Amino acid sequence: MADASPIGIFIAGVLTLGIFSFLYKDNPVYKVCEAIFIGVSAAYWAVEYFYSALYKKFWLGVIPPEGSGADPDMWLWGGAILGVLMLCRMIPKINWLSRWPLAFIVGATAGLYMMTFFVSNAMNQIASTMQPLIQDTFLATLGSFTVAIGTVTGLIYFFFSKEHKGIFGGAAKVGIWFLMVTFGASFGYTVMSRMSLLIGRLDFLFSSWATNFGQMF
Amino acid sequence: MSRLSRLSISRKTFLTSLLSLLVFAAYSAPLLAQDSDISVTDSTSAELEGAPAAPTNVLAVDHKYDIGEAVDVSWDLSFDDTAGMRNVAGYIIYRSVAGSAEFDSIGAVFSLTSSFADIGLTRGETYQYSVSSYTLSGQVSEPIVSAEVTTEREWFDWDEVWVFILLVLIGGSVMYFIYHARKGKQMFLRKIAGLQAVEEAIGRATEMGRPILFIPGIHDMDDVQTIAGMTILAKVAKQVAEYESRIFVPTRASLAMTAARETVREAYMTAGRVDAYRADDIYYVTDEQFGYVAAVNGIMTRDKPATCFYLGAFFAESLILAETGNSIGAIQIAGTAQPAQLPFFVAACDYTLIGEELFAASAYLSGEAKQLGSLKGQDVGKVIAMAAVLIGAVLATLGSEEGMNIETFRGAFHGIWSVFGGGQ
Amino acid sequence: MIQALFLSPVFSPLFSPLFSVVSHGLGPVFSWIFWILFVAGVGWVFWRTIKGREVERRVIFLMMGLTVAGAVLTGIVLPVQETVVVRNIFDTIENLEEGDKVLLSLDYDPSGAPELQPMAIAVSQHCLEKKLKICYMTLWGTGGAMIADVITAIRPDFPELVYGEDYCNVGYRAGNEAVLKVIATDFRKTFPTDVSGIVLDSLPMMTGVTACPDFSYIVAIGSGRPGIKEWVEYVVEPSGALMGSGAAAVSAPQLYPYYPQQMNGMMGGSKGASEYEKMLRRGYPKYGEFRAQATEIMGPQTVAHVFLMLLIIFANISFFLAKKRKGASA
Amino acid sequence: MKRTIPWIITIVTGFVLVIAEFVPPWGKMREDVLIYFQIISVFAFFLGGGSLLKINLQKVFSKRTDWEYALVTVVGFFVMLALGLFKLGNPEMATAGYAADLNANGSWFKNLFDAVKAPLSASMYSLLAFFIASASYRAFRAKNSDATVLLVSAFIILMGQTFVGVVATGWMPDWVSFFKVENLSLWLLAKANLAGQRAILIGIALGIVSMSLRVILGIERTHLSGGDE
Repeated sequence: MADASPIGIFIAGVLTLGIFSFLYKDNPVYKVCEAIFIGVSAAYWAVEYFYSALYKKFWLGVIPPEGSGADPDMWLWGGAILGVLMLCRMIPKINWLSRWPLAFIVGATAGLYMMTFFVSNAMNQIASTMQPLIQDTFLATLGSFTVAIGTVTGLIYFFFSKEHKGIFGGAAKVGIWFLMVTFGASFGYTVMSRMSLLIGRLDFLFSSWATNFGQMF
Repeated sequence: MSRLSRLSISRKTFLTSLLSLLVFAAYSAPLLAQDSDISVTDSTSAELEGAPAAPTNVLAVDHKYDIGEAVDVSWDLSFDDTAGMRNVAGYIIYRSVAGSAEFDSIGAVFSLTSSFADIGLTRGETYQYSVSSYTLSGQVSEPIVSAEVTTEREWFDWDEVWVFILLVLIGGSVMYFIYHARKGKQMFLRKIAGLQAVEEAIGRATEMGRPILFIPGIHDMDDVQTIAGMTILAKVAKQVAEYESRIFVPTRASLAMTAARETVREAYMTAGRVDAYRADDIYYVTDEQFGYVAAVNGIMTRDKPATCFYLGAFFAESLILAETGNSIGAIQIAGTAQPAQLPFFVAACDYTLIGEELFAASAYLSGEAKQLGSLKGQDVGKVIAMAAVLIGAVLATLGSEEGMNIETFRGAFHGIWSVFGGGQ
Repeated sequence: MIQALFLSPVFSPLFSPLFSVVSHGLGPVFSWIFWILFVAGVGWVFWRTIKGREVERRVIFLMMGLTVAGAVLTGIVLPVQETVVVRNIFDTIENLEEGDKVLLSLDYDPSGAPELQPMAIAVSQHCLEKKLKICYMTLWGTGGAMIADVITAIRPDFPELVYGEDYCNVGYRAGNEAVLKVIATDFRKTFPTDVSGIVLDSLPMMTGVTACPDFSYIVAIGSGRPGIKEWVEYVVEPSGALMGSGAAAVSAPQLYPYYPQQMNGMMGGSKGASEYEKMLRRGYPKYGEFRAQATEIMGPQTVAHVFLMLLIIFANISFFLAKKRKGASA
Repeated sequence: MKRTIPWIITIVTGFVLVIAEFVPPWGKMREDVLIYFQIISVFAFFLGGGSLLKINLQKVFSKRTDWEYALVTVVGFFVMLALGLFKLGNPEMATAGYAADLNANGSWFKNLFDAVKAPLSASMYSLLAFFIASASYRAFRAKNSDATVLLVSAFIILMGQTFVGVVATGWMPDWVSFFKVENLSLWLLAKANLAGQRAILIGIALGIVSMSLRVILGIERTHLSGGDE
């Protein structure tokens, strides 16, 4: 945003302060910011989707520009037909037709996700756990045992059809501790990320915005 | 930046690219000029003074497990393409359709590269390839010709056979338990606190005369977590309808809004209160992640829902939502399969469904024998996974002494395979 | 940056007594005021705690804001520890040869920028110092602006760069992971042209690039989905390309499982970025401290972390005091 | 009929896409479906955007509480929509026409993005810094064993993230160097955290397989039946 106009910077700063004011309590300034945000961003994405999906993907796909050498992709019409069916919702008589694209998407998502997650989450994660337990150093050995035990006990915690009692219950307890370590670690590691954002904002307010403010008046 | 300076930059970009185009054309002209007249029998190029040594051992094989549109060409590097020599700038790959002696150049790669994937071929056609090395000054070696290769289409990807077997095992056990779940026969299920609290939370909102807020995540219907959220929404909305309470469902995606309306309407109908259904309580806000969050924060502070559900895919907003919800004293039940966000929900919400529990929730809430049966199938999957982890680790430990390198799942399974006497 | 604040016509008279010290790093007067405020605030929270009263969240918000704002304004710089995970990326780039190509994917938006932009800039600078060729791309609609900002930031140091020869920008294509699936084997199918419509074949540096593995190194910098995880799944795993990554701190723990097999290094959050900057500075002394964006924010980071740790300690003290009181009364 | 056809569509699409993973000639379908989805969601925006406008305009015309803000939303929406659709002020329009880069520097769309959407987004995001503080204060208390483990793990990582941890445990002799914060936090992230992540990821995959099967088999179809027959 190095080359943003002074007015742009001024507005950006005011909006930033408006959002921060929510921390104290809900107030008219925040409400205005929220309203602008909703309107502008909804339209932003509408335009972005319009050009990237409808124009670039669909239109240029079925009617390739001359000289690009690409063949028209007739399959894309399928998407457009489903899209039009979606609009049938607005016509009460045939609004049940809009369930077809919905059914398509739900089925497709279920099928796609099932495979993607099965391969990337289950298979790959199991595979990466298959490391030699005995390593060169004591610490490395401890580490690989930790990973194997943590993975197995964690899975035991997720068991639905067996009561967490006795040895099984003990293992499940160890499992939930592993999950808690994971959560704690993620939380702690994330703090830095969140602080950076605030630091970024404050830096903007103190430098670009304040300078700009000074120049405007 | 003003419009004027922007224009001057684009002109500069244009000129630069034009210039570089010319340079490129001039540089590659000697190479391209030879394309048309290079044929197998033409060995004059080898006699060119200073022509580099040709690559050796040119192989062309049909690309495995594809639709018959690709051939993998590989070769051993030219002698002149080794450390110290390095006057080979790269390789040119030529192709001829079977029977024809006309080899057309189809691509070039840099030095020290010994393979090329030719894609976009015709299935069932026979091709022949040849490879030459070339130098920066434009000398091209004699082309070395490969054997003929015919592209084939395979109908099963044998690289994926282990995925297939495991999927059949786990999917099969889920289906087995779905269809063998007998009605009336009570299956044991451990308690999930978050789900037991659902009814109470809805009841509380009704007593307080305040609405319920349901966020089905911030992804669209192309995320299975959103679908999981919708299946839970169905159960929640039904109870809301029975209790004559009110539910708000703001969504970040238009499709999700449509699906949520269908879901809630159906739930109200099942509860026999279709007249109480208000489509406008389920609405699209904006596709912008934080715009959506700003709006939901506003809804929370103004409408003060007594119960908030966050079930679906969540990202950074998880904590903003949960902390704002906490500040208005709402009971909060969250669930997501985004590992990065679970810590925040665990910290800030009353109940959190962790990963798998989110997908099990609608089965739990429905109480139907078939749905619950699928959970038992999942447990079988867990047993398989645990066994694979343990056996795999043990095998890897035993194998590591012989220098067996187990890096991928397939590798591991081939390891098991070899232990049992197969393969190797 | 901070200098600018005090140079502005309105503020300079106000702050002129402070200006001279603040603008030269750690201004004694200003930072003393800040530290006194910080310690007083923490002390007050502590006092409330042992008195057995919960601290209201708005007080915590205010303290947090003051802490970070104070640390930003005083510009404290604190030491950074280097780690192997970041070192690996630096060494990989250091060991590439002149003319090798690097693909830099910036998959984030302005909200991820404070953490990730410094990484993109530092890696770009390093590549250009090594005379490597950079191709920028993004999977995020909002990433185009990020690329533009990075290029704007590095251009002044490398006035001799020629677009298309030394670097290029192929921009954004919609399709999320579908884009990755395709470019893993066929780069041009998705990116037939660069961002402004110039055919890729006419960019000299892109000759010979047909698929992702044709780049000697890929650095994916991202903050969400699609991002590093998708790069690993759809590009590295099928094609075996060599990749390093830069992740927002929030997603870094989830990505550790991919290190070191699928990606040979990772910069996690501002800390990772500041480590990279430190290595870059050591290797190329011309990058003085004033350019180190991530290092600059590590000071405020540390103060904020300390504050957070104090909060957690106070919370537990008050919890145990309450429990004890309850036990005594029961 | 009204119920059966959607159900068949779900079954067929679901199964075909599962099988497509193993059948190379069907592989392209998996990519096509993603494009289909994008096209459908553009059409769906007419419904979503329509609902947004309808609700806000109703508020404005009936002068309900906060109608002024609803008006702001509507105006903002149309302004941004017009700037974007017609690519107003876009310097590339002259040469490229409507194929111009939407976010070209200098276009009014990009300007509004920079001045309004980007800062709002970043500010909203940065609120997290405050909320993370209030959440830590409230949630990280050693109420029971689970909470204690959570608290300790978070605390160690927090220390490891800054030089504070290094200073705090720098006195330790080498034979207990494992317990130095920088080593401990790296171990937590690389081992214990990894184990927990894996258990969660494997569980999620199983949950998704099971739920997808329920959806594809039509046992779970509350989400698309709502109809009047």
